[in-house]
Amino acid sequence: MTKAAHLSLRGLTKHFGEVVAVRDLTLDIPASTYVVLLGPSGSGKTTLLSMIGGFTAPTAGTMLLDTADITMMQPAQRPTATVFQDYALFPHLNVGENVGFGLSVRKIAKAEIKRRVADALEMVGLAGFENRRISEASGGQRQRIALARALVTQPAILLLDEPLGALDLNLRRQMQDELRALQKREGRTFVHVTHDQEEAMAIADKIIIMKDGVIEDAGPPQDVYSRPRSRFSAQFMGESNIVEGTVIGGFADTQLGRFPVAGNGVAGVSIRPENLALTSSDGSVSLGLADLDETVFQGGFVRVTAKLGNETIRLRVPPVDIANAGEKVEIFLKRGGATALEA
Amino acid sequence: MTKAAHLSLRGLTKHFGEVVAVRDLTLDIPASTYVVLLGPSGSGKTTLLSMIGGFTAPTAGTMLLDTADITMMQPAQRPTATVFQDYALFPHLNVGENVGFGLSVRKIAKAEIKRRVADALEMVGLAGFENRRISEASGGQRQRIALARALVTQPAILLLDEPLGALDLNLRRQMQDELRALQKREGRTFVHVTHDQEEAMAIADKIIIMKDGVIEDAGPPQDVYSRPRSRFSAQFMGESNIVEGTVIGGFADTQLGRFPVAGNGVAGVSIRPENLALTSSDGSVSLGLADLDETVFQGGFVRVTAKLGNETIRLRVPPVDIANAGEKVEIFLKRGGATALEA
Amino acid sequence: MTLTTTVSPEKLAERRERRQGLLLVAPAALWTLAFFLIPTLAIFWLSLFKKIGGRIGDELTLANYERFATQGYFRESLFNSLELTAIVAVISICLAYPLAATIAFRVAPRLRRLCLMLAVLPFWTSYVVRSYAWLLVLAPNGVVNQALLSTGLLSEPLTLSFTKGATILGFVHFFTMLGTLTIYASLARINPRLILAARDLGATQWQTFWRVVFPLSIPGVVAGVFLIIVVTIGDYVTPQILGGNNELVLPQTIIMQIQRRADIPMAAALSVSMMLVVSLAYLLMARKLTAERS
Amino acid sequence: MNGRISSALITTAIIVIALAFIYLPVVTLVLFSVHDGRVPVPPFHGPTLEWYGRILGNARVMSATGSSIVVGLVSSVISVALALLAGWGLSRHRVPGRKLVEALLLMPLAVSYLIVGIGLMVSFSDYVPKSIGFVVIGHVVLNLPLAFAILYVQFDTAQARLEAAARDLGASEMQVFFRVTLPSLKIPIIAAFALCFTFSWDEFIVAFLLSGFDPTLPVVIWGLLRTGLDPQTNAAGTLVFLVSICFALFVELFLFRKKPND
Amino acid sequence: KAQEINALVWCDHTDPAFLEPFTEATGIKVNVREYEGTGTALALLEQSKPADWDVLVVDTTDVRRVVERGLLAPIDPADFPLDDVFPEVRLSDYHQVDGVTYAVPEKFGYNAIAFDSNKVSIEQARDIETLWSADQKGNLIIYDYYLSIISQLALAIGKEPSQLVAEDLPAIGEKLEALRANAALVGDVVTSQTALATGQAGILVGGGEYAVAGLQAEQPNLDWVLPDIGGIRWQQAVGVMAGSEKKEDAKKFVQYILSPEGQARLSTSSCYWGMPANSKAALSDEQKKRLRWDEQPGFLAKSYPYYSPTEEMDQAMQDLWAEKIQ
Ligand SMILES: Nc1ncnc2c1ncn2[C@@H]1O[C@H](COP(=O)(O)OP(=O)(O)OP(=O)(O)O)[C@@H](O)[C@H]1O
Ligand SMILES: Nc1ncnc2c1ncn2[C@@H]1O[C@H](COP(=O)(O)OP(=O)(O)OP(=O)(O)O)[C@@H](O)[C@H]1O
Ligand SMILES: [Mg+2]
Ligand SMILES: [Mg+2]
Repeated sequence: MTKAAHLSLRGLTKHFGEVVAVRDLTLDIPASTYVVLLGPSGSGKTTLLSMIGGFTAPTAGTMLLDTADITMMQPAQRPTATVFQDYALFPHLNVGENVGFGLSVRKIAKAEIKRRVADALEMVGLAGFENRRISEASGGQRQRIALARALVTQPAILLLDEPLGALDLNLRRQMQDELRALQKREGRTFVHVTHDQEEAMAIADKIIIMKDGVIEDAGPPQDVYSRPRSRFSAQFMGESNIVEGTVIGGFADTQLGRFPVAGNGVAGVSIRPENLALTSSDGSVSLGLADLDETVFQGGFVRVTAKLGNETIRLRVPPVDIANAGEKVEIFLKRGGATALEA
Repeated sequence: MTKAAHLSLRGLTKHFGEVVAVRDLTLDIPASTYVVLLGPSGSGKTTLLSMIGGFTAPTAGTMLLDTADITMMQPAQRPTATVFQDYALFPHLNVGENVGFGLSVRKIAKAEIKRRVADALEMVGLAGFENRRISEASGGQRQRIALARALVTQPAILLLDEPLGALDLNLRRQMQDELRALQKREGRTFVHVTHDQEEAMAIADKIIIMKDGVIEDAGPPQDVYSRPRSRFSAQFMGESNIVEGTVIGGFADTQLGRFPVAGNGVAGVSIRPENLALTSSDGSVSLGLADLDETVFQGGFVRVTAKLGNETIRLRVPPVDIANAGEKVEIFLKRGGATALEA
Repeated sequence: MTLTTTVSPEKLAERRERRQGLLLVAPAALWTLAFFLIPTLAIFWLSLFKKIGGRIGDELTLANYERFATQGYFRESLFNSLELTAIVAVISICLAYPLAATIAFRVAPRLRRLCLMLAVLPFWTSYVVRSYAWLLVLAPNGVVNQALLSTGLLSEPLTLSFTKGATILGFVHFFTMLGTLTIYASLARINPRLILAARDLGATQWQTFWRVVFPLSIPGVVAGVFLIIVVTIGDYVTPQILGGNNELVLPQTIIMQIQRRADIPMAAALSVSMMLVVSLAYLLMARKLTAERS
Repeated sequence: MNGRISSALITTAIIVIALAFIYLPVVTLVLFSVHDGRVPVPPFHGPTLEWYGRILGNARVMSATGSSIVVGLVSSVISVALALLAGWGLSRHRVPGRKLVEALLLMPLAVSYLIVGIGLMVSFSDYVPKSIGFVVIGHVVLNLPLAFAILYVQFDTAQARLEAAARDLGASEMQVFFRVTLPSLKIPIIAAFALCFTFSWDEFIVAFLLSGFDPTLPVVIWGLLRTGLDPQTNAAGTLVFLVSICFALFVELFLFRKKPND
Repeated sequence: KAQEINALVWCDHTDPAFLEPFTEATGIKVNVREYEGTGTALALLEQSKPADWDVLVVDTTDVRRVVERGLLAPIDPADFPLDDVFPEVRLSDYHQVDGVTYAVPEKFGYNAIAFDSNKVSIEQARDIETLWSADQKGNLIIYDYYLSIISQLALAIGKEPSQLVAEDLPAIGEKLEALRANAALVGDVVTSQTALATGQAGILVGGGEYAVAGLQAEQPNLDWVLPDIGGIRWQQAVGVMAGSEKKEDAKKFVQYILSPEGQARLSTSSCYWGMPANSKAALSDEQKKRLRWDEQPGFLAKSYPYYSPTEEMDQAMQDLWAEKIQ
């Protein structure tokens, strides 16, 4: 029904009294993109989502859908649909009535509603669940019902506020895959809020990292992970060794010595633990001998803490490497493993 | 006060009406061990912990602490202390009064209590917090207060029921390290319940995997991870490729061909995704050409799904390997990467 | 030590818990048993005797119930009570609901407690005194009539007091406050995100109200209605004062049996009939309440 | 913008009209308590404080006020104490027939005060003399289910864990109750107490049927009202209202309002 | 230790100004419990132990009922100043059973017609027919006591109240219906007063000085009158309880009530005023004027005490009342 559309946010700002929840935020979301808003608690993710959904009126700024200004539009009129963190399923309606709610308030024919509800439930793997009560559905099933309820209205943009927060790890992984597959199949734009960086990387086409109401970093997962723009982004997207120093002409001069860096920042260097190794490889650079401090077995890898000069650094190495290591180990920086930060 | 002690559970069983929450469970926990109970929801972890703590009376079985039978002992008399998932801090008492509660009900002198409370708070990094209100403490601080409150009574065994469940990822990692360090320093036995396998591996001396009220697998993290005893254990401790086939004399004959396996089970083979590679290495075995299906970037590594014959297999490879790969890739099993399962 | 015992630890612990539990519950349970259940049963028992010339007979008889069934004014009073209760319940809920909804959804959060407080404070004026105060309000030279006269809408004051309407008004006033409390409580419990979700799915304000808010507030409405029934059917003060005794209601007949005739068995029989009516209402509503909850 | 203003107007209008209706008899009552004349009927003359002086000087009213306070306090304390113990016992321990006991404890809610009063009168007057003690018994019957309903829901699993923690730390059952259960339920206990007290304070029928030579205030006011029109009754009614308001405000301001630094 | 006696009384006996002089003089403390309606008193007495009560104040009409239940003790008339009692209210038939005296009269007044002279003239008020004339529709208040109204209606059908028999009830019922058709309300004292004082209704049957005396100062248009066919007189009596263990103290209290001082205080009690039974009551001229002392001979001559029904008649009358009036 609704076609995919391009969402532009221009200078969006939201004040709550003294607090500035979102500050002069400008962002473009192309049609059919899976966008993940990632950020610590209080960074303004929910507020932003709620402005897109029309539940919160911005203090300033405009929102355009393709060319239409939707800033003042009521939630009911917007081609958006929201999946709430606690799902907000209607407890007095059964599964079918919940999913069909958005259609029945539009006075669509009973038979048509029935068909579309059945389709939507089928799509989320709950075919035939129409007559179950909500209280009989498990956490994962509720999540899917909420999804079906939102999708059945065929929104241009689906908004999801920490939709997987309440699920356990295995179910979460499974639902991540399903959400991603669904988004690709349906071709709609999904805007998904989370504070779990692994989840973000697993599903996003584009990650937006927020902090204190502003966008700290944005881009495809791989870019944001490998080439963080800022210290905050580097640390928030996973463990990182931040090394102070000066960066000139693709080389950094730091406490750990001189080594090549990628990126064009000048404010320090970020090195992911998995880009440090105990064995040399093609194009790697030795950073010198370090004292092993602690090793924690983590299944597929071992997390290692070592002292290199005055700096404590963290490495992530294959279990076999650590088995052969002594007290003193030589540390190598893999090729392209260091990124210069912009902030 | 209380010395480290050895805990033996003999044939512990707990029925709740029809449900058997714990079934004929026998387990020895040596003194000064960090034990983690790991298992899916409903597997009986909380019930087991609660029987050890004396909150739930077993239907059958006995519990011995060194040689003393503690089966019928009241929680107040047992040399155990529990850190509850929601911490169960007394909201009407301040931090110091909470920590000192266990001492003051024993009518210990005020000055002595004060000293020991200060010590306990110091130990968990909250020196000087005595007069704060509980409502002013953050999640991580509450966790530490609960810990201090339990430790101040110097229990032989500290029981922790999902103590980190409510914390966010960064704080969780930090607390894991602290718990582990604390346990080593104090030399007490910790029994820690979680359903997060990463957490279990990060802190345990010994992991107990439970399922439906029985012990499914047990041992040091590395053993449980690398040499899972059962299909369930293999899959619960992280992703695993389970391949059906017959195992004779250290070799498995499977759909993926014949390859060497470790372990002495006969009921199939488990291969961890990180033990499959796209490049050969010392002692690796080729499993043949596969079709690449999906790749998900996960920061330090890429999760790859591939079709090898009729089997869908998952791999975990360094990002650089996948960058160079075409549609068809050769898959290698690393040396010692396959384990024969007992069940 | 206890190796010889064959009883499982669980059974022992259960026995101890049961003993402690019973000990703790006993005072309240015994109190209610002794001072509520036994007296209530006593009323039932007493209703099966007949009062003859100053003495209570010692033969079991259904004579009181027979009299209840045959004497016209008893039946009429029961009918009046039921009718009154129904009217009062409907009007009170119709007034309390909008007030509760306005406070719950339209008043700024920091003013909500204040509004609610204000709305229920008069609850604590002495019940009897408040009824007389209504007489002054409704009098020919009272505020209402004076206000109507001054607008020129009326030339003669209306007869407002000592009517069935006045009785209803007195009850409605009381239950508007009470109903506002119970309905507000159930409205405040509604997850606000359910309302957002309905709006998000395209429901108009009306549709959101009728299809989401109202169904979810039914427990509060039912609780309110139940209280209204219990109190209205058991009160004789308001009909006597405000209604000018123009219509006999069931509790008045009960009090009459006591005050004029000292015929406690008959009063007991009437009380039993009253309890039956309330129990019936309770059973009907309890089903509704539990159905909503699950 | 206009929409928002008119919506605010509608809200204000609804609240104002509703409050006007709710306060109509109260304002009238207060007004005629300062009516300067023997006959408290419209039109209003005044004001005067004469009637307050009279009522405060009326020994019977004052001693009834004392009785009312005693009955209110004692019956509320008993109700809350019994309800607390019962809630504790029922939620903590596997009490046989729990549903039945719950139903029993809540049952008086469904029975009219009139019947409770008559029942007590006919079954116990041989053993209990009519007195404020008897009224206390009756009021506990009425208030116990209220207090129980309020307190029982507080004994949830979080509360159970608090107590488990205390036991685990070595507290005896007594210590658990007095050092954890009681203080951690302070607010609901006060709320239950306040509710019980206000109900007892204004209860007429049971007090009327069960009191002896020391009637409670509502019974005396009822008596005043049977004997003739008199502005004193309006003054007494207003005083009852004022006391209730002060009590409600006290509870609200000093016990429930979170202090800024809490 | 101070002596105490327990008295079951109408509210006029609860006035401290009435009780205190007795306690001061004798050291006996009187605990009073007020009631309304003889039924309540009987119910109360049935629900107590015999020794709980020492003194009972009761409608004169109901003395016989109480005596028949064995509740009152015989008293010696010589202990009381019965000779000073107005002859019309001595009514030995009512106070004696089988020639034995059980109670003495203490206070009386009239259930007559109270009216608002702005709405009905005194001539109309004196004419009993006014009560059911069509032009009084909605203007009538019926005082809520079946005995007084039925007794008044007995006069209306041409019988003295004491002569009523079961066969008269249908005729009484017709009159009750006629009253009901005109009535705005059936009220207790305060509701009736409120209706009169606010102008809601203009004529109160069963009313009298107790209903309008307090209002007259501010609303002189309110007055009361005995109908030409005669009115009804209420009378209170007082006696000593048969179960009392303090009969001497109880007797002292009854003597105080009948004494000139006690009579004066009782008749002007804060709860309601009424004529003292004792013609020697120590009242001031001002008080006598308010009680219309000088007009009493005329009133007494024209008034009759309530009908005193048997148990069956009582029930029949109450049923009739409930049927027709409520
Ligand atoms: N209704 C409101 N009133 C006042 N302040 C608010 C309101 N909603 C949000 N805030 C404030 O705005 C800031 C951003 O809040 P928001 O809920 O958008 O954060 P978030 O990123 O969703 O956090 P979380 O991960 O905890 O959900 C916070 O400081 C919050 O306290
Ligand atoms: N008090 C109880 N009454 C009835 N059944 C219970 C009770 N406690 C636990 N059970 C049941 O016993 C089984 C084990 O529960 P338990 O709480 O020990 O699991 P768990 O491993 O701690 O799960 P989770 O990870 O969800 O906390 C479950 O099936 C549960 O439903
Ligand atoms: Mg949020
Ligand atoms: Mg658990």
